[in-house]
Amino acid sequence: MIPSTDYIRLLPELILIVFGLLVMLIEPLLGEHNNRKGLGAIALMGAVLSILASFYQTGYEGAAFFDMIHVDTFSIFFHVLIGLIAAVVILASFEYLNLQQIRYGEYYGLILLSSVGMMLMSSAVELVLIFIALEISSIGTYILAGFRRNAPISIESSMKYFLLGSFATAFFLYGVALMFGATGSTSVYTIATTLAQGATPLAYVGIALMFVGLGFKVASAPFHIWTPDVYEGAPAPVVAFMSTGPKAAAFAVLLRVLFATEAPGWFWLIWASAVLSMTLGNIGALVQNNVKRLLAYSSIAQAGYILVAFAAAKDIGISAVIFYAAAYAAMNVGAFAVASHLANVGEKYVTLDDYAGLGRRAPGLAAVLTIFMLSLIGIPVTGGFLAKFYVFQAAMQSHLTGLVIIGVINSAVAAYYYLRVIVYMYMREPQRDVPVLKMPFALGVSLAACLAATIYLGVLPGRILDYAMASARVLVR
Amino acid sequence: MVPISYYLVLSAILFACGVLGFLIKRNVITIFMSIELMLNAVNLSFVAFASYWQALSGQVFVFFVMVVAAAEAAVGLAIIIAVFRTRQTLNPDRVNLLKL
Amino acid sequence: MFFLNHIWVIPLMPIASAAVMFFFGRRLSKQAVNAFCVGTIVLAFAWSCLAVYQYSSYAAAHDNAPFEKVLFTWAGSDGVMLPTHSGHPAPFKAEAGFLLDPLSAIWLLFVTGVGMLIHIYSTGYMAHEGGYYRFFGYLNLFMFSMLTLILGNNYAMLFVGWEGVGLCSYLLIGFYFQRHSASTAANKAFIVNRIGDASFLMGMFTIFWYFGTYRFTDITSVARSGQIAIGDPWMIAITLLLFGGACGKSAQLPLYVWLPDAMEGPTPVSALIHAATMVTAGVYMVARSNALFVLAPPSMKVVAIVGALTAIFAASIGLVQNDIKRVLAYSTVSQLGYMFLALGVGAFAAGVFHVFTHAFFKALLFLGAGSVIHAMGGEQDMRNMGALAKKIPTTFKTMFIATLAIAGIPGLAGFFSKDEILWQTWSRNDGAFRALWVIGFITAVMTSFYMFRLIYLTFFSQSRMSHEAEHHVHESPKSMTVPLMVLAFCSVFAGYLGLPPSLGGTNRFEKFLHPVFAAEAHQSAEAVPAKEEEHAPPIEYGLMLLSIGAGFGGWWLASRAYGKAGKGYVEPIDAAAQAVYTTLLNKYYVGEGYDYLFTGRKKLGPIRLGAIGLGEASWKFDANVIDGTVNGAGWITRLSAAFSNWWDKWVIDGVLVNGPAILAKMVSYPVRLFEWGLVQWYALVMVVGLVGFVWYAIR
Amino acid sequence: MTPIAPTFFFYFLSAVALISAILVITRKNPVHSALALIVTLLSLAGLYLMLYAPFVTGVQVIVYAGGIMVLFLFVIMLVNIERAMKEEEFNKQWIAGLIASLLLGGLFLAVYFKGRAIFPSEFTKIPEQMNTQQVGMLIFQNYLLPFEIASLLLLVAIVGAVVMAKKKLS
Repeated sequence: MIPSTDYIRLLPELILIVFGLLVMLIEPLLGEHNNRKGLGAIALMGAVLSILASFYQTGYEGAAFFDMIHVDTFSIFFHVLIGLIAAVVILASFEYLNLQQIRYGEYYGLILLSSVGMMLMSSAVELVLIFIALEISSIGTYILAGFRRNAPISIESSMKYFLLGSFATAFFLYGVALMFGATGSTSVYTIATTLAQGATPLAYVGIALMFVGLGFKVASAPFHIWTPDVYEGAPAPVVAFMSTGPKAAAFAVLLRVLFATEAPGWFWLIWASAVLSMTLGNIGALVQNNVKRLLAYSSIAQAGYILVAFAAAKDIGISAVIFYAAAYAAMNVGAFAVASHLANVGEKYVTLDDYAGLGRRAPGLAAVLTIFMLSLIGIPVTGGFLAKFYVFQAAMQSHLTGLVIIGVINSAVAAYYYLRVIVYMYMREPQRDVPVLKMPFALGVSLAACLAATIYLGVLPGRILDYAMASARVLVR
Repeated sequence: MVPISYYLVLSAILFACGVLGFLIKRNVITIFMSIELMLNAVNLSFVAFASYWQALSGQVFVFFVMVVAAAEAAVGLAIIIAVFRTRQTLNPDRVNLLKL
Repeated sequence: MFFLNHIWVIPLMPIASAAVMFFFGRRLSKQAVNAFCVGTIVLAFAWSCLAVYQYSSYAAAHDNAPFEKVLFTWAGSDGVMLPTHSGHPAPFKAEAGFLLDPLSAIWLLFVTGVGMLIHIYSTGYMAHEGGYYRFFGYLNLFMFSMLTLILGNNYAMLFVGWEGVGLCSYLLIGFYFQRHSASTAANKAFIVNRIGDASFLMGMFTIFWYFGTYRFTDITSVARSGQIAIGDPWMIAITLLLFGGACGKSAQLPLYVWLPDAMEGPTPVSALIHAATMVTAGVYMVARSNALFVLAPPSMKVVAIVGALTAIFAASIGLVQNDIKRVLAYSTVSQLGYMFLALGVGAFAAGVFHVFTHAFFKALLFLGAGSVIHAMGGEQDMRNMGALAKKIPTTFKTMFIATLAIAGIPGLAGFFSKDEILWQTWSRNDGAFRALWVIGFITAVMTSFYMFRLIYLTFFSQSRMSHEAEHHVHESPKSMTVPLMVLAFCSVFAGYLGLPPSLGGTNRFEKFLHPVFAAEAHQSAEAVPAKEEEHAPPIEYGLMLLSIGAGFGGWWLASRAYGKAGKGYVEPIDAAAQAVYTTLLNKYYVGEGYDYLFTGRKKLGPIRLGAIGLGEASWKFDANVIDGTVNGAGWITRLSAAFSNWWDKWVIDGVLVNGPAILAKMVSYPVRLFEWGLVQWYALVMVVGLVGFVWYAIR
Repeated sequence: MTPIAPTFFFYFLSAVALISAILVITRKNPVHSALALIVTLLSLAGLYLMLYAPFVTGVQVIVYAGGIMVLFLFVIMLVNIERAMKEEEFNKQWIAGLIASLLLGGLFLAVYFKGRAIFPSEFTKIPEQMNTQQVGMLIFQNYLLPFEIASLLLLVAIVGAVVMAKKKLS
């Protein structure tokens, strides 16, 4: 019936599902007050194995399960990326959960299972599957956002995320319906062949509506406004997860839907969304005092930079998106991991004032955060610099001078608020006594991983870029 | 025989009703019902298009939308209960510790 | 050829020692820090000398070709092809590659040389400061970035160094972060530099779009192949964007504002970064892009005019400043203006020559000033100094030599380079350039005046110190004075490398640089009226005499005004025209203007403009209006209340007074309407955005 | 089973669906809204039948009207709606909300209006006898993967619901 290679093409997801179920099964056996590090270790093992499985897939590219998924360099790249994000976030959560008295092993299970959704998003070529995968990742993150059960803001962020998320999903669905109406199919490649014969107004509107759903996930303006609230309220490691994983996956879907279907009429939508995201994100962040909120606005702006690459010419633009997604994941997960450690019990210390004088109280942590901030600004020899560099060069090469000018000015403005974090850490006296906990080993490992990735992408990006280019070629064919 | 566009128009109006409900109601549960209304409007479109294209995949999609709706309902109602426990209110305007 | 082939080791050494400082510095003794940090720079200097020596034989064997060494492909790869202007796709890549030619050789030598001296000096100057290892770590990081900047073989590498030096300058200006002004100054430097960087980046993107490569040698060969018409609009765009970047880094109008504030950093830093090396990066970049600039005569004019205006503008401010370091800071801005003037008139070699000589005497002046400050126990105000010549003789003698050099007294380095620039400007033989010459000449008088003012107020005249201070004064340790003497030696004799033919020299300096700027001679001959035929010695000697007169004239004026200055001496400019004096003392109020308009650090009446204003306004709106009324009146009521409030306050009250404020408010208005915490409001915003999207889609 | 008087039934069912949909968003008492929503769902089920989709009709009635709406009613009973009843019915942005949704609905209608050329007034029927079998074949063959993954979705939802609704730890 179904050839066994099909299962290999689904292997990373299967591994994650098995380990996710394992975590859920063991969870009830643990006592109420035991810590959940063991479960974390199991989850970590699952994530690592699924990364290995993704690498293993290189020999087995092709379609599987009646053309539901397509394993190609593109999907493998995102599988590895999402697996890495999940692994690093799990590592960063070990101590965090203990500290915040969160004793639900489901946390790890949900991270693994929503990663399944994200991975499927990157390999699915059928809108049905994309939709279900999107929902798995969304529902997982809705719950994760509310995991600090005794903090009202956490539940609130969960509720806001949930309501607006399902609202956006409804629009996405309506878009899919219109696309189906325009082409009579929900398969990306069939849609492409139908659209090639001429597009109808239905298709245009369908694309616009689908962009709403995906734009919501990537936090691009004007569908970004949930971001600051949700990021502020959700537990910091969860924010690290949901500001990168679903974003990368949604960008993957967006790439597939926009480029593989050669859908018409989205250029100016993306253009406008990119400009709005960059500008609103950066202006919003200028006066933020809450670090999580500041990073939330920053992630809106970063989504804007990625959208600039969408507007650029095909293969270059796509590879720039892919590279940026990787660099962004490295630096953003790192930044939020640091924030999660500094936040301490009950996430009490999350304002810039609490970061004052960190340069002396915790020099190592401050140095690491500084590097992530520099990367977010786009200072050379960090991944953030090269990512921006590629994006803007790609846009320049596609005659998007206006977009490049706006982007470059925006990134100059953005330096101000990232720098504020550094200024507070090194050049301000602490206002009150803020305890900094000893760095736990697991978090250290995860920070080191993010740091290494950030620097690696900034110094030796050649291989990743080649890979991104190969993936882009798969997509545009 | 009723033309297919009639169904689509009905679906659009129902969808707009759902949007309106989401935007203006003051009770989280009703807001959530509005989302269900929107999903149903989409389903109607799907079924209409499916019979226009004679493609059953549209009907299959509807089936999956219902699965998703069920899942969302379970999670959403649980979140609503959690919110109600901490705030003793169903009015989303009163749930705004997070802002600025 | 060992040293030349391993030229990449030069930047590697300081970064290695910087890494050691950051990871283990805390546990190292001061001696160990010295050994590491100073040792690596000494090694780097030696290596540079040997590499340049080997390059000279390499150049002789290879027809003066530049030496290139590519380590690996850094940014991009061969597989990524981008379309370009010409229609041929080009691989998007920038290598980690190094380039040594006469231009970078000169920079390499003086950066490592002056850097080495300043490192040695710092061991004495910073001996009693906290964060010793941190300071040297930053300093070495800076050396790494600067060396990457000058040795990189493409624009991307140059940009790495470019951002790196900006970052280090930020860290070092803010070194005394306990002082609020230091962290403000650091921030200012970084942000202003970022504005320049944005322009530079745009230029870089455009270069790649046009040429399909970032590599200097490739770009130069295309630019000199004659395929590109002179005055090509692309070239003008590229060069203007690049010059915008140079304005930021090299502190030209209107982006010079950060440099005087940068004096908040430790004095060796001011000497190394904000006088001798980093600020000349802009000059280096423009000189490096000379092949592009000669293709864009209008840009050249812009460079020359901005340079000349900066020169006189900064010099005039320098006339009245009282802080010893600030005088030197404005002097630096002014001298950088000279350099750009030279580049702008096409006298690239002269500009580079001035960079070279300036590095020595300006570093010397700063280090001397540091020595004075050290002796005075931290006092920087010249009004509280005086009659120090006897007490700190070495400092005095070396600083005096540097002053003679910068003032253009014949026989010292500054005279030759400055005279060369003025002569080249004059010989452009064009009315506009004659006007620039006049500006340059007046600036020369001013330079001489403010420098001798500094000397008189500090070393001669009457002592205006308090008794404790007078008691405290002492000569600096050997580690500080020896570098001073070495630099003094260079300040005297560096000029003879570029002795012009008219004075019996052969201008070896220009000859050395000839391969870099070679093709310029005939191309700029077409672009701008020729200069060679104009080379009539009588005029040259006449002009030379005039500039000698300028040097001595300034000296004479300063000695008259300040020779006997006692407590409460009178500033002659203040006495003559008080309004001018206050304006100058307040630096033409430019900083204040910027603060009002762009940063919003200062309020205009009750209103705050600019970036901070924008943010603060939205914050306030959210906090006051929205917060207070969430559960009260409805949102339309809220909005209308807010709106009428806003209308009364800003439009009715302010329309006559604060025009720009209204603009800023209007801009910030939509932004701050967003996040007020209500789910359904968020949904409404999404729907409105969606309506726009759908509207577009069905159009 | 060819529908009798399709035009009449279409208008009748649409009217019921629309009126009850409006009731959903105008009733203050969530119980009334939920009941109205059930009516909408049932009339939609009728429309599905007219579009020759008996399988979807069945699922609509059983899963939606039967399952999901019962869940809604449970939750309404669980929380205290007394207080909610005292609140105003609509929030303060109702005018803007109304305008926005009218605009949106209008735009959607405009889409169909512009694109009506592609929709002929007549269209051939799908042979309805085999509908359920064919849908079943599709689900268990071509759509096997989404079907199995949907079970994962439900699992996540169940786990999530349990976690969120659990009593909080002291």
